[in-house]
Amino acid sequence: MKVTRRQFLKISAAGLGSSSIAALGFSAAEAQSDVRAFKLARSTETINTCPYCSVSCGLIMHSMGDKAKNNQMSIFHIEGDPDHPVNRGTLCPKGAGLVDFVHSPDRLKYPEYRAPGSSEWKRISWDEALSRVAWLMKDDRDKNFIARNAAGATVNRWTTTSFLAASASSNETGWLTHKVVRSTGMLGFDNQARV
Amino acid sequence: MKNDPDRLPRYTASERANHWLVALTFFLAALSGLAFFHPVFYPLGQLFGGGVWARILHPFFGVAILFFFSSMYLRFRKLCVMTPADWDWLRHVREMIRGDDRDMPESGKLNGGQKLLFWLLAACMALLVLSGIVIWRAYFSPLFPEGLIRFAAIVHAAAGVFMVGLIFGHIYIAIWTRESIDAMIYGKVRRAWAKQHHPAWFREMTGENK
Amino acid sequence: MALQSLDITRRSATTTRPPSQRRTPEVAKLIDVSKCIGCKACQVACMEWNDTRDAVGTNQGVLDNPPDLTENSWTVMRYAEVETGRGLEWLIRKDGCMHCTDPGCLKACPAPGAIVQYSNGIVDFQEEHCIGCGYCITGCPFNIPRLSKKDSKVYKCTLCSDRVAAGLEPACVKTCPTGAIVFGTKEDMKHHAAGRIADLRERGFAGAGLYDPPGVDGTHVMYVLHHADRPELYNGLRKDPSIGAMVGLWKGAAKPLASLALALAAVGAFFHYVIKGPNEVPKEIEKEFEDEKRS
Amino acid sequence: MAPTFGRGAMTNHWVDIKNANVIIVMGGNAAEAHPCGFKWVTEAKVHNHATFIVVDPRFTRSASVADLYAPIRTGTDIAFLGGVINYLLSRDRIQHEYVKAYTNASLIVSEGYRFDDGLFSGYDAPNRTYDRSTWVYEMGPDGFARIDETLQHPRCVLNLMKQHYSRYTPEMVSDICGTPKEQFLRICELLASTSVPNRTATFMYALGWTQHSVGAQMIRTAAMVQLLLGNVGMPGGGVNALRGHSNIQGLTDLGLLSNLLPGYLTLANEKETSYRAYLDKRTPKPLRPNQFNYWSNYPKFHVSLMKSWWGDKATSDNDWCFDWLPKLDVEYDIMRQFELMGQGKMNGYICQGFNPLAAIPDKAKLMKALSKLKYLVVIDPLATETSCFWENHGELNDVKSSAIRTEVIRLPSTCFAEENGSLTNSGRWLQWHYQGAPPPGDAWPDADIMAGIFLRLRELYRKEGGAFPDPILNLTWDYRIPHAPAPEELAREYNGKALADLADPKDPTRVMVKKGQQLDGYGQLKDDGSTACGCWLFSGSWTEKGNMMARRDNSDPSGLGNTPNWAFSWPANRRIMYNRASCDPQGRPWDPNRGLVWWNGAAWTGADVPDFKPDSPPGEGMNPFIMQPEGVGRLFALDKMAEGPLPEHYEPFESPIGANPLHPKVISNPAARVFKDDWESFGTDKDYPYAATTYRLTEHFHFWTKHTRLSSIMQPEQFVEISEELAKEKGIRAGDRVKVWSKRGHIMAVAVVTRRIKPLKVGGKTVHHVGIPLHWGFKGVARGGYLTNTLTPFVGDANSQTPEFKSFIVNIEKA
Repeated sequence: MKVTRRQFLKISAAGLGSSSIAALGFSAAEAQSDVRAFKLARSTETINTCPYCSVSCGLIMHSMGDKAKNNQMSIFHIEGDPDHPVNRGTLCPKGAGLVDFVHSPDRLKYPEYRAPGSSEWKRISWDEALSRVAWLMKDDRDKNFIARNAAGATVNRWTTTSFLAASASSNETGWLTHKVVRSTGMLGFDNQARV
Repeated sequence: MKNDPDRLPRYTASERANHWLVALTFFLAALSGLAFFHPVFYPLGQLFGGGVWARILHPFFGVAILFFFSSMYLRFRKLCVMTPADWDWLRHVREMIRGDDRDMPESGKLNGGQKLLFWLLAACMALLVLSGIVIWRAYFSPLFPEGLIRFAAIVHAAAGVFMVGLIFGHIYIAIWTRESIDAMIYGKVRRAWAKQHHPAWFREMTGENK
Repeated sequence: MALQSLDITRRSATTTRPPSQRRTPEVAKLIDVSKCIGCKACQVACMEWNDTRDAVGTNQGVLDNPPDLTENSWTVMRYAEVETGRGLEWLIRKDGCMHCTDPGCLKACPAPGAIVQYSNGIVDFQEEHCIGCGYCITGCPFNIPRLSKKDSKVYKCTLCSDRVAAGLEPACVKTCPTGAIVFGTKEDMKHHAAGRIADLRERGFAGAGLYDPPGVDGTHVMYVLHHADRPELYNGLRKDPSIGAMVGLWKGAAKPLASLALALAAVGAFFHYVIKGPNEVPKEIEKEFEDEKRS
Repeated sequence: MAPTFGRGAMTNHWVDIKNANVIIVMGGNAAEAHPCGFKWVTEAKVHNHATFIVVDPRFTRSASVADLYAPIRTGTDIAFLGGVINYLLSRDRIQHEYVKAYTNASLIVSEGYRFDDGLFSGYDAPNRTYDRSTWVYEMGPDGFARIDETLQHPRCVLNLMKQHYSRYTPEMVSDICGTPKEQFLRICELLASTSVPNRTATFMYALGWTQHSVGAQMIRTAAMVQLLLGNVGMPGGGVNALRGHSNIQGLTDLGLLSNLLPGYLTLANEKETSYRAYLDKRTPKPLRPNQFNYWSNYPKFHVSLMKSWWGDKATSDNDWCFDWLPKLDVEYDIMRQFELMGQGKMNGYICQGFNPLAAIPDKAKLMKALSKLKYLVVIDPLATETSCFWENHGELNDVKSSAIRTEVIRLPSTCFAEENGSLTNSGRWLQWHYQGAPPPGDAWPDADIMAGIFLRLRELYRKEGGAFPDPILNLTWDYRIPHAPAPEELAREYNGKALADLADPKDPTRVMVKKGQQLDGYGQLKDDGSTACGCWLFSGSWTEKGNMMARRDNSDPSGLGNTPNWAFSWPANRRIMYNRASCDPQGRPWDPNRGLVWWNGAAWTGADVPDFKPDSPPGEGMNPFIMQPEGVGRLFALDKMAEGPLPEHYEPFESPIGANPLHPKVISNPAARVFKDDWESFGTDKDYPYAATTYRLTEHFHFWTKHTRLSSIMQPEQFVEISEELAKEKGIRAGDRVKVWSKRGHIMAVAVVTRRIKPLKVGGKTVHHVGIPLHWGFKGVARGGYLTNTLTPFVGDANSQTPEFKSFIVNIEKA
């Protein structure tokens, strides 16, 4: 074994130092090293699609828990789906931060009501909220429904309430929404295709 | 012993207290500092509650030693002015180490070695304090450029280890020179001791001109 | 060492070698600056994976945000608008730990095991051993580690050692939308880089090249630069970084030598005492004073 | 694009971009807005040695990796592309065989067609509309359009184009667009290099084209360039609309628009009083012999939809409930909705996952309108500005809450992660996703909310009666849990099923689909009421084999990136539309190395589902654009565009030069709809000298991610971008706070001073741009900011009514 001068010096100094210190009664606990524990080891993986832009990157969402009855799943990490042909596991800055979207402090949690002129929200129940919406719609529809136009043609339209559909809701939601909206004769109907 | 008429007063109580406060803080600073100097000394950090505490406390020890050392500096700086005789004394110091003090020039209350030590320690302290501020990450480092921090780190390490060396020497000489510790503990020394080690001072104190 | 899931070749402030028999392939992250669009996906993925969150800051008149590396932002994009012979070029460099083969941080660190280097090349901070002295910052030739105000520990990119240990690529690599960041063995990455450099030269970037600075014995994060001859264009990337003479002096031979000197001094003093004996008041003087007393 | 090719969607798909030789990003900024799709641009560069071009007012992140960048003044893209057309035609750099066979270049246009001084024939100035009756083909005695294969006829489309675009000289382009002439010519040359059969160019655009008063025409001009170059239907070609939102494609396919029904079927106008008239208008006759003309199937699609909605109640006797659908008088697009609201003619408004207060122009106008509503219902996962429009947020939203009498109900919905369902991406793939966790608090899925409202409404009508309750009472609602329809049930419903045993058309004795079974595709739809199908385009997505949208086989046998067994792509799992055009008329691929489909002697086959009649041999003369009555790509759009059959450059309604160098009398789009009061809200270049454009940043997604911590960290605070030159002129330094205002309002933001925006020389004048990213608002975890639509004008495209967010004028000063 070839020992350079520098190594020799190091070794002798170390030897000397540590032996003298050991004599003083110290012994350093061996400093153990490890990488951070791999946090996805037993998470539940769910396939999803990024809700932002129309590239529609594939996602894998990692949830706490294993779907056991007594565990409430909570998503704690989202990364790209490597099998997805378009994004191949990549995500853009928005998509890479989706977990903070899911857990945004601005997520709505309860139906709320703001009375005319009020400056605050009031929490209400789903039944109150939906019944009120249905009543408001019916009231307006019954008052303003146009069955026939000036020329006497059947038009069966309702133009005093409009509906703006979402841009990131699923096709299934969109389909049901369209079905419901058109059944009322509503014409003011738009989505975010334009903006 | 305190009132022993045979004994000559050498250091006042406050001087002694000051010295020992410096000594104490020096030990704290040195032991904690050595922990970062080289891995072999790292376990010294255990004295202070581990590496983190050593890192936290070390600069404060530095502040403390700065405070006490400054006081000591003010007390002794006049006394430590080097004279030609002191330089002459230093030129002969080898002989004394060898155990042959016959030709040693007469020293006053403090000999040339002690005076030189004083000035070297003062210089180390200045360097340590200045460089220490630069590398004190928690408060001051962000104010300085990285190049200066690097330089300061070397200065601090070099000055620190040099100072430790000086104090090593100081302690050994104090041990080797019997009874000199008495001076710092009791403040008084035997006349014989004084005559042997500090003849000029002895004469000054006793008025003898032997 | 039962805890280690990656083999360690070097450990800070440790004078003996850790178990070093096992050889794992050296890995590297290659950042192809010519493909980078500066989207910051890597910044987000890094924070998301590592569970850090920086403060919501302010705009400082530039797109860079967070404006600098912090204990929570282990990588940031640095944008430079440079007018070259080709007109305006927007050079966007992902800054972060380079995982040097000869890491200045590790050399400078006084705390045993606070910084380790795995045999695959990753330089990792073990914050539980960190004492917060900041010496690693002083030792780093790239100005990367950042001291946390909250816990006085130093943080930087781990090259996702937890992911790599589990057989995955780092989070930033996985997320990179344009494939500007790739990961593999260092050898493969060099090969990949060579292909990219050929393409860039074909497109008129005569100075294209690989940034793998020899001053730190190479790095495990490398750049493909369109202007490898002028790395400083990329927001001050250092042309020829090295640990530096000062850190070398500070952390090289000087300290063991000084320690040795101290030890020798102690030993010398001891033998001096043993050989020469104490420096006592000589008998004649003692006698003189005794006589005086008697008289 | 639909007027040109027949369908209005991305012609190719994301992965296919890797097959391109030249890629041009214009009217978009794919690197920032669609980074993961943009990867296929870098792939093309690396693996296909593609040349990448960016044309944009700003040197964007896309430009940062481009081989060639050219600046352009916002809103002048038609001039630029018109110049490209002129270059291609005048230097004869077109794919002749393709142009002749697959476009209407050789068809002859009616004699009455004119273009003079910026106006086409038939302009009706008071109503700002055209009588489009002269924009048609000259019909021959055989009932088909007349054709001149020699391309000599002065009124054949190609010659009309030559004449029309001869005005778009490189000098004129440079003068209008501010693009340096040399750069413009280099780009022309690069595009022209793809006129050979084995090279393709692809255009990628987004809102940078759509959000102009001439947006649809910008897209059409690009489509025309691509037809001339023979790049449509080709792998690595096409005109690729990069849609904004994850499912805006799907929701448009499902017809969630004022005038549409699912699958691009349309609602009747009130003038179409009979079902027959309605169908006749929508079932065109072929304009060329032997043409396929897919819309001849319209009645099948429509009847199946009506059966899906009203089941047994829809019968041939009642015209399949034709009268149960509302009839249009005008279009009720979002801009008109707000106009009506402002006039007090709109009482109720329901916003599902939409934040119009931030997303459509002229915030002051929107605030006034919303305040006049009787009730507002907001269904959203997030606390949007719209739902909080009545809240006072200081200078960011300075309102008096007590004066706003609108009743607001806010309903929390789930987000993507908390539901099953499918989204349709820009490349027309329907992809299924799964729930990963329950929603927070008491949030409900949107479908449950819609069901909750509907069931209560139905109950009210059942109990109390009211205005025309029939369509509500009889709407099919046979979901297992009526108040919570499962996404799987809904998907099966829009795919369609057989209501009776369906016989095989080739062998009537054999039952092809049994009663109650899911349909395999829209080819099985019937107009006799024996099939129900919610959206014919999506038919085939959930068959008897199961959920085709959930397929996850990503193998790519052709190497062209088509992954035919991944999810489901409409129409009929075709990955590249008009792919018949990737072959020459004889049925051989133009580029043998990139064979997509081909004629094998008996049928069309290949790596993709042929977008063609699979058994029509090449000799039969059927043309590749099967959605068009003439079967070819339309260089001349006939009467399909509001402002003319050939795109013409019109200035934005707010122009920084206040003039149109091509025709001084007609400055802006003469057919764009402007509401009466809005004329006064437009400024002039005297008071507002700087061109402004709004845009998105890569760090953020619209107004969503300001609610997201990670995204907010990346770009925390509102800013505007200006050039170094303008900054110097105005004494603004980077990091200063500035005020930017238009005639409609002002915003305050931090100034980013950059070399990436350069002043342009336009019409002898220097035009500065002010770049305005739009992601901030008065709600969210990012720093509060002004909604940038405070600045933008309330005017939209003449065809799509997409607001002109991209071109307007402002002034700026240090705050």
